[in-house]
Amino acid sequence: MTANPVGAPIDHEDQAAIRESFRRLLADHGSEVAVRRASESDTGYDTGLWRRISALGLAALAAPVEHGGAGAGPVLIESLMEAAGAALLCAPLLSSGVLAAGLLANSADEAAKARLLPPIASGERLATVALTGERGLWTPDDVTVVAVRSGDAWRLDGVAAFVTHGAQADLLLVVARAEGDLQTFEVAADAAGMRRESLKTFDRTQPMARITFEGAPASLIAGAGAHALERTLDLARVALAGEQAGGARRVFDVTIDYLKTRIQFGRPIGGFQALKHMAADLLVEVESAASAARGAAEALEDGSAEAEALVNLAAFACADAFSQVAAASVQMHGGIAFTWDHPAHLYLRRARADAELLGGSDHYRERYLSALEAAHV
Amino acid sequence: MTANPVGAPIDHEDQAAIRESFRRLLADHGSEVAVRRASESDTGYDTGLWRRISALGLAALAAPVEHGGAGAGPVLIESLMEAAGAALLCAPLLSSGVLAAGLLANSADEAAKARLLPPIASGERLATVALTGERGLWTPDDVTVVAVRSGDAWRLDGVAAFVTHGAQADLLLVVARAEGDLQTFEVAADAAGMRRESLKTFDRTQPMARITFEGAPASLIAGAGAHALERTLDLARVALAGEQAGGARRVFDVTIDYLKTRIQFGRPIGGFQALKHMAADLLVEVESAASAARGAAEALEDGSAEAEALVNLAAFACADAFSQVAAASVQMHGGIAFTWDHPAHLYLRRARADAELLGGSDHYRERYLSALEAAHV
Amino acid sequence: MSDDLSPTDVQAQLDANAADTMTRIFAHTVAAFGTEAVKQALLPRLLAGGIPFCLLYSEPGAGSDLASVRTRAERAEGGWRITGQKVWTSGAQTAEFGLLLARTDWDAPKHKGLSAFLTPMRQAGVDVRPLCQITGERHFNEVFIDGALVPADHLLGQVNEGWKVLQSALGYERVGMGAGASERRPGSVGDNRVDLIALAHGRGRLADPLIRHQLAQAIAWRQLNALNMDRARAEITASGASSLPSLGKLAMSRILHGDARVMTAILGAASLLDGPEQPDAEDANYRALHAYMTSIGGGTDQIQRNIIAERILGLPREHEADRELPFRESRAVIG
Amino acid sequence: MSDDLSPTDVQAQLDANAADTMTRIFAHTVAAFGTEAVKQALLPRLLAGGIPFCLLYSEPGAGSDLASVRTRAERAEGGWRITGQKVWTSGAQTAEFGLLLARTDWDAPKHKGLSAFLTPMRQAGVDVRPLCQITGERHFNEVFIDGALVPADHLLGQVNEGWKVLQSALGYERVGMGAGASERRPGSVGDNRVDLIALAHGRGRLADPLIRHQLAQAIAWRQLNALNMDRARAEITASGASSLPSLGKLAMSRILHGDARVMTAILGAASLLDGPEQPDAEDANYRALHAYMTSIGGGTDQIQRNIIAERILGLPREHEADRELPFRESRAVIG
Repeated sequence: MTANPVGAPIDHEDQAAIRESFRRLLADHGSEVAVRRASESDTGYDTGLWRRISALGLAALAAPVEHGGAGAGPVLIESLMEAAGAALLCAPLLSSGVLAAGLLANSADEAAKARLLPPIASGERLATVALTGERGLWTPDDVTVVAVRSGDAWRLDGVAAFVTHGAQADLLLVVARAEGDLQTFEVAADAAGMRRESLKTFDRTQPMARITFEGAPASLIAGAGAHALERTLDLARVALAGEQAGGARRVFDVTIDYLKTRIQFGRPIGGFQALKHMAADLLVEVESAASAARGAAEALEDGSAEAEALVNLAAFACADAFSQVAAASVQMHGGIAFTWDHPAHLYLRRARADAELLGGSDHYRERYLSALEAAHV
Repeated sequence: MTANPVGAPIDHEDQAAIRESFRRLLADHGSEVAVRRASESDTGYDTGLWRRISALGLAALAAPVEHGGAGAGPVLIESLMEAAGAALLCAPLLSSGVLAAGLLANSADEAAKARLLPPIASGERLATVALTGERGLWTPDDVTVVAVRSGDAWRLDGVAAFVTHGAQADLLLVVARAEGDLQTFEVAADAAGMRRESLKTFDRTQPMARITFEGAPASLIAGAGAHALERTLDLARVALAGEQAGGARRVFDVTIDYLKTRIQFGRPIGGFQALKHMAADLLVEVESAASAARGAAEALEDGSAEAEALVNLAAFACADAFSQVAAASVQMHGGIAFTWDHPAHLYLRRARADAELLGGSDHYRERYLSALEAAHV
Repeated sequence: MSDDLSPTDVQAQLDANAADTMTRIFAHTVAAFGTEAVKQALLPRLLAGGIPFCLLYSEPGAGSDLASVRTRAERAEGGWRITGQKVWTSGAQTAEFGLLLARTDWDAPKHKGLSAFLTPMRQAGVDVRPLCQITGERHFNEVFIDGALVPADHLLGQVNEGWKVLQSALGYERVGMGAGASERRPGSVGDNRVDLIALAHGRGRLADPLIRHQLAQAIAWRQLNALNMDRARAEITASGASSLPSLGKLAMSRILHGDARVMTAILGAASLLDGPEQPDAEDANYRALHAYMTSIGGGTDQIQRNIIAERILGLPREHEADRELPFRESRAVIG
Repeated sequence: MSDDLSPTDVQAQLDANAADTMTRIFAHTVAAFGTEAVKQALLPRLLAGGIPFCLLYSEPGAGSDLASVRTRAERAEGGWRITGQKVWTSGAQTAEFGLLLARTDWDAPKHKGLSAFLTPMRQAGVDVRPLCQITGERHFNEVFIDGALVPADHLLGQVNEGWKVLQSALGYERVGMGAGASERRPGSVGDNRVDLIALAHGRGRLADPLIRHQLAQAIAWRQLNALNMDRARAEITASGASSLPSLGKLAMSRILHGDARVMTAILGAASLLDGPEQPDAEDANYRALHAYMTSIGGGTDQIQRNIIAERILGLPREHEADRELPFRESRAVIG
């Protein structure tokens, strides 16, 4: 199997060019000031930056080029998400670009792809996937929305929680139990019988909603069942791992710079062994996170037998690394990082949020061990 | 309830005098050289030192004075065991003095006490308790020896494992399932149908045996069932916690001394922040272990409602502290502690052994939480 | 009368009045270092907790290295004129006095040119600006001081011996933090101790073995610190001294970060949320941030470890390149 | 011919011969620093792994602070006479040569008065005494050297530039340890990787959630290090350099101590036992002790963290009071 549903891979030089454009875009338009402004805005994300990302052709990251997508495979997605994590990107790249575009790309519904992907790719429509229930486990077990068919039409009932950009989305792809199986349904933003409640989130750069369905009309996306969902989630896991690896590295770099310039006791505090040793240990985490995220992306792209173990490994290793590095960063900065105006807490908030998004570390450690056991037998 | 079955408590000044005599005895006769010699001897313990301890009146530590015991309650036992742990005492104080003497003292069998305790107290007979099965859990569930009655006589079948000083003991108190309940049986060292296998132990200061019973004749000790056993085990847990707290403090002190005298890079290595900070963190562990062991002993002596939680807390907190301090001690010493002739590994071995004796830390963490839950309801 | 008060007397009165940590710091400092006039005027009100105070130690350039403060005090008519900037000052808006550390001799080594002042806060020349913290609260302030006057008899201790006054005051502050000061968002109900078991039970996670393991360890850390503090009190009663209180702040830092970690593990994805409609999540998130108050404030964990290693264990002091230099030649001044 | 060999050529031949870490250290060192005569004489045999070697760096007074060695080398007829004591020398009994660090200038600062020598081991004046380790093994030795002769052309590098030779050799040693050298008791079967899952399964502990948690984390640490080393190789292929190998030894230390911890947790009380009749317990106990080989040997974890912080992250060097002093005035000599 290969997890890349987007057709022929992009060659290395083109990938490098895309990465470079994206990095430059974030450097020019994704500053900390912009992140803070966007996170406090009504939309909860940076609409201007999202337009620019769309103009760059990256809004439908995981969708095939023929439908206007970027045609990016796991490796390119992971590397772009490293840049996004470093900049604390405040835009629906994961929601619309990876989850929604990826789920459509992984479906068998050519008509839906042709109809829905181009406006996602152009940035005209923001899409997201509503999947997990109130327990927030992002597992098939935790899907609590039920789809009922009457004739050719479907109606949805139940609750989807923790829906990223759920209140902002123009298009919702809702995973529901339909006649015993998981299926994906398209629901319009203005559908009757749907109530979207914007949730206050601890990490203000990632808006979320709770969505209640009470007989909401929905259209089935053909061939977007459990298998397509799992493939899409694997892609999202690798994307999120990349975001975490990138965030960890950036907040680490910021910390090391501070250690070199902050003078106490007559010398840079980075000369104190306690901080030097913390820094050395954190570097192991930062590099391990990068290796894990990239290793998982490569395995997924190659369809390697190790992919399952590596994706789960990346999921918890990158979450733990980002959490640990962001937490240590505050401590190593001291008082200055306890102020709202210092960026350290923005990384800490993102790290805490990313560590729960798509499921927590303990969940993925268990999946990793299970994958190893399976390989073992 | 009070866990002290030894009669009137010893007053404070007498306790202090006993502690002082015991410390002096260990200082004079329990040197590292003596420990190494004893641990490599045929008996596996320091017979000369044990005679001196007996002469001091401390061999039957937990037994009443009227039967020749020391009449020590949990507080005195804990404090003596701190000294024993510090010196890596290589003698059956826990096996004979706490477990065996304590189980007899906690029984209702006045005849057995009068007959068995005096020779234990004089050091003439070394006694121990055979309790746990092959899983080594020291729980009622794990008792695998079965007692069968025929007329007035009992016979034992099954295996008791991890019996401390089991091959050296002159008298075995064997806990067995008798008609559904736990009971304690006296078995003579030369009983037919008993096979004692001396086990090679990682910590060479604590000999152990595996004992197989095949129809071995045994006498019932009256009123030494589950309740007496649990009271005795609580006393042993506090004793072991004291040993761990004492061992942790001694190996810590040895390490701090080394940090002050070892010169590298032109100064004592204790001036390097990495080692200073490790030392500060370890001091928290050392002091917490002492507080835990003493707090548990006091609660047990007072019959406080908190005793159960505190005994379980001490069991894992002291085990973890000793393990952590002993392990860090090797690292902080560097190469010199990697040699057989340096004492650090003796503490590391004792710490690893003590951490499993009577049950591991995870087991006691679970018991601690259960005790808190019970108090909570 | 006031000059007869020993530290033990002060302690007894503070205990009787159930004084908070801030009042304790001030009362002990004024009793030990105040002039007779100041003690007469303030001590009775102080012991009763009746004077709002603030601490003016830290500066943007003097955090862990408090001895490098650059706020200056110069002799002037009627006392001293103070100019400089302080940070991390709680209660500055309402304070009547601030315990201020300023440099009075720039040619002396850094620790030897500092003096401590009881600074009247309600005067022109003292400008208090709230500082927003990572929790979103504005508990602390920056204080900009431009020629504020301190009366001559409001000097604490001797001129150029302010470091001694500060050490004494910091000792009381750290002991307060080690006993576990306010951990919770102000206004929330209940005491300061998290009931972790109840949270796990309420969230249906109490049967999860990994949660149980973390719960037991987190509660154990708290109880072990409490047992250490019990021993400290017993030692002080028996012999007048104990090194154990010095461990409390470092231990409390682990406890508070640990509590937040367990709460987050219990909540799982629910910790993504925040705000008053999600009180458990808000509490867990608040604690995850607020724990840095203890691990950074009042001397970071790193500084605490230095103190423990040097003062309790007698390990060698950290090398400090500018310790003996005239302060005006140190990197704190010349960069 | 030999002088044409680049480090890459050396590497290629070593790879082709599947050389062990010790052979790699020596071959690279001789290739880079040996005299022409020594290279001609030894390099072909060396590259084929045919020369038993040992390392003579550490001394009782020079562990972490290797630059404070006090073994002396003095010019003598035919070369140099060496006198001093070395420790932690593995393979000293069988070694044909030892890579020895000795002081050649006592008036220069500590790092600048050292020279490196290829010392013939099979001569009078070299006395090898086995040293018993905490595992009970006698893998290492003390080496007492009393006037042993090193031929003039067996100097490695320039006189008084031995520190550079040592740094190069240590680099190869640490990379070897980072890739995970021998972890197991010699003679035990199987490869060096513990099969933790099989142990847990065999012991009936694989369903225990706490064991599963620790297992996953321990295996993850190992796999993450392997992924880092894969990236290192890719970076070296692409650009000729990578900082990642420097992280391997520190990571491996955590891995090895972690493996021992999980194995102990799996075994529970069974880890109280030892000896060949209890192979699982013996293995776990051996590893718990042997892990210090990696966390102490070849530079402690603390030294590794310094190196990473200074060389990779560019943080300031540790203050070293005697770095610039003439060595004979340092505390290593005067105490």
